[in-house]
Amino acid sequence: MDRFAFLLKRPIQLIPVLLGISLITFVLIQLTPGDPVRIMLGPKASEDAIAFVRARYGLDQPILVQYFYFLLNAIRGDFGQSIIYRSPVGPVILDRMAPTLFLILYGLALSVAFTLGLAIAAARSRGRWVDQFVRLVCVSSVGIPSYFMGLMLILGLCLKLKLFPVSGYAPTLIDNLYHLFLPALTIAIGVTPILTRNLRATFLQQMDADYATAGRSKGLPERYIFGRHVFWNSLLPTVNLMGVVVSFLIGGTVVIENVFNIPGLGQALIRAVLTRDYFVVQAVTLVLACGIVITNFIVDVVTVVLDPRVKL
Amino acid sequence: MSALAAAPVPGRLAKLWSATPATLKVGGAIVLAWIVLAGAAPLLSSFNPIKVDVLNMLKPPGGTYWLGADALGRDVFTRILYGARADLMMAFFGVVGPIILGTLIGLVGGYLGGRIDMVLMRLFEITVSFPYFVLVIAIVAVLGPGLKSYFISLTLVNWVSYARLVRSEALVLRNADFVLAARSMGFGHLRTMLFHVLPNALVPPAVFVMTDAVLTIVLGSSLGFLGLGVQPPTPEWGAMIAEGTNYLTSAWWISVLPGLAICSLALGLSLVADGLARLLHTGS
Amino acid sequence: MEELVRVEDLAIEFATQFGTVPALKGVSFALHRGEALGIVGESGSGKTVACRAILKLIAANATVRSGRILVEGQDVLAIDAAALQHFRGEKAAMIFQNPSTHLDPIMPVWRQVAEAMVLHQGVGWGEAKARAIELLRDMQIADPARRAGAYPHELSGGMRQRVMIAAALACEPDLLIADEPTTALDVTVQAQILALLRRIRRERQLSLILVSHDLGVIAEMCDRVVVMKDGAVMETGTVDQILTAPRHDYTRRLIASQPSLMKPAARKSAELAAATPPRLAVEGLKVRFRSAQSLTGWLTRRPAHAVDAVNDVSFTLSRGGSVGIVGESGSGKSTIARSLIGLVAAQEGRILVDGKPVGRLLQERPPAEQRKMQMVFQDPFLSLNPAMTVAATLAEPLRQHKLCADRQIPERLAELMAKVELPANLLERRTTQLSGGQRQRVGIARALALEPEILIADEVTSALDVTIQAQILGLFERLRREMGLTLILISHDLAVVRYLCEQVAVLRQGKLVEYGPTEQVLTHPREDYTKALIAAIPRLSRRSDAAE
Amino acid sequence: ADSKILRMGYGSDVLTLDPIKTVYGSDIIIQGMMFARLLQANADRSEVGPGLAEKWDISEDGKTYTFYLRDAKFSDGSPITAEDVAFSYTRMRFQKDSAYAAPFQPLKEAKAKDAKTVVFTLDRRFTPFLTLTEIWNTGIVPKAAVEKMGDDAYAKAPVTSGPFKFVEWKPGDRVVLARNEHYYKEGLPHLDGLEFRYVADDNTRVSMLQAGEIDVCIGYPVARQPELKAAGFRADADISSVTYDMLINHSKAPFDNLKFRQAISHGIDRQAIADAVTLGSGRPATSIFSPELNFFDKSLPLIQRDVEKAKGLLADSGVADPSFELLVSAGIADDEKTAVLVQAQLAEIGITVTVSKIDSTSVWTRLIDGDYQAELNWWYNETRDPDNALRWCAWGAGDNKSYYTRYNNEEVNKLIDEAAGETDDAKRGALYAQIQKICVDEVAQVAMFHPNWLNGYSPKVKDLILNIGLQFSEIDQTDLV
Ligand SMILES: Nc1ncnc2c1ncn2[C@@H]1O[C@H](COP(=O)(O)OP(=O)(O)OP(=O)(O)O)[C@@H](O)[C@H]1O
Ligand SMILES: Nc1ncnc2c1ncn2[C@@H]1O[C@H](COP(=O)(O)OP(=O)(O)OP(=O)(O)O)[C@@H](O)[C@H]1O
Ligand SMILES: [Mg+2]
Ligand SMILES: [Mg+2]
Repeated sequence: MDRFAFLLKRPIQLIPVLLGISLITFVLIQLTPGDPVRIMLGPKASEDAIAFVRARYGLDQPILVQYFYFLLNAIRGDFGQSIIYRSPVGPVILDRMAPTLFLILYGLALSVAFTLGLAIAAARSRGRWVDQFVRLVCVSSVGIPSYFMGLMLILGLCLKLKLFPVSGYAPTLIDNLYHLFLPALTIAIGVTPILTRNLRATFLQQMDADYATAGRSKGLPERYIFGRHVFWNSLLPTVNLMGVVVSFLIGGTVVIENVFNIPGLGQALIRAVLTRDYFVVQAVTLVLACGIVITNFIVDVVTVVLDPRVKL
Repeated sequence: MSALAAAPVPGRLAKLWSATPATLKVGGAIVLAWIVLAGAAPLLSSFNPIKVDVLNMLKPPGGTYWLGADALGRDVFTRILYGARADLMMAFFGVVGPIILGTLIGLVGGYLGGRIDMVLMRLFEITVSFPYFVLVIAIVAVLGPGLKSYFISLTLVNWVSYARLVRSEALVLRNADFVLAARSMGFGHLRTMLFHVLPNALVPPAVFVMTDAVLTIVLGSSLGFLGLGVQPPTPEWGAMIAEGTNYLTSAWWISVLPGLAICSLALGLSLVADGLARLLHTGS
Repeated sequence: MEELVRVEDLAIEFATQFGTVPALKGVSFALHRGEALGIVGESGSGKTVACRAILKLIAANATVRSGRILVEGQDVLAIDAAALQHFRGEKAAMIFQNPSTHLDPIMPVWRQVAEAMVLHQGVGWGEAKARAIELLRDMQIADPARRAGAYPHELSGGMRQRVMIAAALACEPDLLIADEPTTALDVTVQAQILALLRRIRRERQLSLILVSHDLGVIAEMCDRVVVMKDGAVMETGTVDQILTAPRHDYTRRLIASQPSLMKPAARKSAELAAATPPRLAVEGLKVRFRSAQSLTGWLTRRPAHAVDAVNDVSFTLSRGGSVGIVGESGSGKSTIARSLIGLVAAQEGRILVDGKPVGRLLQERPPAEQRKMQMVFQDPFLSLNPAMTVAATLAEPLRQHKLCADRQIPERLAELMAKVELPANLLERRTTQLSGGQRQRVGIARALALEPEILIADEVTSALDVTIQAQILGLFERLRREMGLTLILISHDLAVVRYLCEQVAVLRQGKLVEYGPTEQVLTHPREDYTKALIAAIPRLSRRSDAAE
Repeated sequence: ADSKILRMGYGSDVLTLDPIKTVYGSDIIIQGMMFARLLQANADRSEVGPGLAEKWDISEDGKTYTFYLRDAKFSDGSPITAEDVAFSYTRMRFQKDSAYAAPFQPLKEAKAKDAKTVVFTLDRRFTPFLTLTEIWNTGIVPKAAVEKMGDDAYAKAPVTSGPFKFVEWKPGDRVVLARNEHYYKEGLPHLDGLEFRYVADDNTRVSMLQAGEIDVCIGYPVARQPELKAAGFRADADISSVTYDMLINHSKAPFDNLKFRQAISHGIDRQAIADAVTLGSGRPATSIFSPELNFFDKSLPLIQRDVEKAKGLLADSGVADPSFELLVSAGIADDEKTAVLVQAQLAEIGITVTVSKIDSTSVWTRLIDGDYQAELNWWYNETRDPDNALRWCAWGAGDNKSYYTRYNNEEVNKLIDEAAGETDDAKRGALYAQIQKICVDEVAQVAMFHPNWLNGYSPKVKDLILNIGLQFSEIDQTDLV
């Protein structure tokens, strides 16, 4: 079908984006003061030792030459070495993808559940106290930093009530539903207000839409109109917003990973940036970029599936 | 049919007032209150917000220290008052750059379309996928830490939100009859874009900016470990929260109270946004 | 005859930011079983509010100040929610002006027809679907089994309106309320829908309330008429009585404004027109739209889909001359206008102004040339910048083209306002604070500000009340006579064209199927298509033939 | 019985398991538990005694050290020979990318005399050498395994000589060790294994300790001490050799001005800073290095804050614009607090301090490049011998230019060398006192206070302290009950 032609076009558009990101990242991080070799060897190492190791990693070459080699190797599937860990980039970041992915998906699942519950409750009782309460909570919770929220949850739910573990990522999926509940909850607390506001507004708008009135004029019950018409017509803006939120989450889980000590990509990225571990930064950036592109892609697919009018 | 325009000035103001949604009034009052408190801080407190006093470290709320003292014996109430200055500034300047840059890019891309839009959209995707930390570190390294770097790094990244909003409006507006009408009267693209498309594409960004302002404060404190945001000893709510986290179990007031201040500002700005949206959408 | 609906002293007001707006101020009327009642009145007179109240479709910000609505003796406004659900759909149903927005865009149409059956009559979805398809067939939708699975946007406007009627009739109500069911459709489709309504009314013994601002439609369809203005009933009576002996001034004005009843304006003789050199000549104009090729299309070497929106169109116009372009929706009328003005590029053909060819696109034309030819857009709600005041809207072209010194601008503005018969105190208003008719006149004033020699008016009156339409047609006529304006009038309403234009061009699928002096084309149409267009014009006098 | 696994949490990440390639706390701690050294310190590191070497001789001229090894095995069961010891030392001293060869400059050669005897040749008399043979980077590695695996592979899965053997390393997460069955001390260690986890956030680490997810929390915010103690955790400070100081760039104005430096030294209140930052658990600094080191000059007085004197010194200095930028690594709460205190105190004597928080790598880079005026930093010493400390912080002739301060006093340099060659404790003491006096008078760096290690231990953990040199030296004795 023609409406799904974009499925084929996307991968091609991806190439310039990934090239652009990798080039800018590479140049920027290399121009930033700080030398990974010095960090690897520590402040007590001699200049000789540093020069020796720099040459070993090819860091004595001009940046663009280095970038060229990076690209060449990347095409062959070799993303270079982590200078700080003195080992190939692959293993350093591969292990970290699962926790971050799980965390984001779990957080989103909770967010979606909360958002649907709150937005439906608010919209169905519009103007009354449930609605006002939901609005108030959504509006004022935007200002709570996630590290603060995370710490409060740990102090309250882990230490006081001993309901959840403080940290960690368990080896099995089911265990993680328990282990990662609090971090996912923290994500949800950050994301839900944004989504809920949007969804509630769309609900209210769609409840006034002409087709809803037409439904009423046919004698359809309010519940049915909401469930079969208004609900499905309201999802798209929120799905799109969710795409944006996920984009921000993908690079932004570092704070939550830190607070709950989850060995994820966000932590890996920030450490790599702080230690100027060039090739790890590069690889993580590309992984995250792919994540974002895939997210947008999924949003597009959902859009096309949800709305028969949309052509991309 | 009586002419709005011909009405005498007081009547007009009264009309404007009665046409202003209640949320806008309440929200505006909260924001205004913070502006006043920030401005009048020296009148409201006799403490110096940056004067350390080791003898009065961690004093709980009550007595001379209404809201307690922090880990360096500074009065929390005073620091919240003065902190409003930095935060209002961050909230304001943190969104000015992004909104200008984002609006322009979104406008040009959406209005002109075609190849320019293609290129801008790739730029958009690159920015969205680009790791923010790398940029912050680089900018702080070049320009030094502090608010200037903060504003610049925000501008370079946050424009995408506004570009997205404005572009989707501009995409529709560029084919709107009144825009075609402007073109058919021989107005150039620049004029059409600035005077006909732009003013009509501003509602979504104007609403979003209120949330964004709060998010910039929160971001500043979350990324304090990169040297972002105000530098010590300047009081700032986000930094106060961050400073207080170690004391959360022993001296909650250091971080919880500035947290409430941020929430109240968030509430105020959101109410303004709600009201603004209602006001602008009804189109009068 | 038994009385089905009785509205008694209904008063409804709306709470708005600017205070309360009384929409209905004590309206009373009655409908007998099997009867068709028409409601006419200018825009904003309360027609829709009154109709919706019968189904208790009352907006959240509305309060019923007084009155009762008795349907079969029961007060609709007093019944409870459960009873209301049964009343709606089973007793009475409604169809709306705009079929596009009143259908759920993301649900296949058969479901929207069937859902009322499932919920009211407890039919299973499978059976309901079969019945829905039958209903759609009954509504004369071709190939209903296949169309049933379509989404609203895949159907034409006329088909959508049929779907809505099918959905309204799904539970076989006694009463159908139709609120301007054809205003959004073009004339040929309008005629089909009206015929359909007549048929089902006959076959199903339906009682009908039909709202329209077109007296022609009412005359064709209804037995009795209610005339409304400003939330009050002006008069009520049988159609004949109202049309032949209106008691109220307002009703008389309404009747006089029907374009089919307006006397054709004075015309230049054909000889005179031929003698003067043509101001505008269009030669072999061709506009082709190519849809963007998809990757799959490109891979399979499938040629991009192309539409010839305008195909080899030629006509000429002398100074002060006027041509009307008519045709069904999508026939290419607007595209001709846009390519003349340079908003879309014509692939072939030439446009000559005073004998000299002009550029295909706006940017290829020097400003002075751009100024010469102006266009008034179809929709007054879309064609004015909502962020500007009237004064700014009108002053901007003056300033940009330096048509007068800055200090003379106020004077010019006043002149322009006077020309389109708008009070000068509207200048400071935002365009959004004007009524539709006022806006359309501002749009015209804006075009006139540039002192154009050629004016293209694209369906400028179709969104307006007949009374305002009459005013605007009068204005064009005056400008043409007094200023020698050359006019291209685009319309799907032949009555309008007949009133104003010397020549008429009939367009079908981008081709000129007929072109000549108006009288000749209207009285002796050569093409069946033209005949159909003429036949579709609702006329006050045609009530008798409609009845059989 | 349940296996006894000790779980430790630490705030920085393990980067390598090869002892010669690092100077980082995380690596040092874990490597200390994996590799045995020739000599071994006692728990508080006050003495060194036999380790892999049962006994040792020092030649008359102090240039030849002979160590006699005991029977011992690596974790793979192969014997630890003199060849391995010579290999380990040669590698540490001469391999190009050895990270901490500096203290071993006098070592010229390490040679196996026979299977159990190893001989070190020094180019001069160098008294501190003996204590250096117990620091982490002299851990003995198996020559055969290193050569077979290559450095990089070895660093990821080393064969060990200490109480624990390597099991697993997940970079950025944890290192897992298990009891080394071949450990040379019969019946030790008591523990079956050990997990060394990277927990970046201080508060999270404390919470994990409280929730029982770790048994040892290395480093906690001092504000949480009362809470930990109240909950029954062992949370008293472990004594450290840390000096917390303000590094000042002697090659840059205004710190090239002696009077200005002195004005600062007299303008700050060390006691108040120590109290405010460590909440009383640390001591104000009187000398350039920690009182825990040998030959610390106890007679040096605490410089009391004297605003008038400081103002006078400032006036005398003739510095026209008394202001400077103080660099702080962003995200370290104590540094920020100290900076604000210094800023406030110096403001009173008329010096304007601008605090700049930047990321730690940028700080290091500017420090090393000399592109800074002042910076807050801390350092610790591996042993109790001050030679190492002074070569780090006041030896202008060294690679690190007196901890990047560019302080370079020929006399001090000479005295440091002289003291290192002296064997008589009384004479060494006198030399070190002289050096300390000069460094304090000239304000080589602004030493401010000596904090201690703040570690929390679950009550189950028996016999474990972190000693002054950042080592759990008695980990083989540690038990979980
Ligand atoms: N929800 C509402 N809120 C406020 N005012 C309303 C609302 N609905 C209708 N009105 C007002 O009530 C009056 C009557 O409106 P109504 O829609 O019945 O007019 P109408 O006769 O159907 O006009 P048209 O021919 O334009 O459809 C108008 O002045 C309108 O502005
Ligand atoms: N930009 C475009 N791209 C592709 N096709 C177009 C475009 N604009 C118009 N068309 C097609 O050209 C044909 C003529 O359209 P046009 O708008 O001129 O019709 P019209 O006669 O003005 O109809 P209406 O009475 O509905 O206004 C239609 O089939 C339309 O779908
Ligand atoms: Mg209506
Ligand atoms: Mg058209």
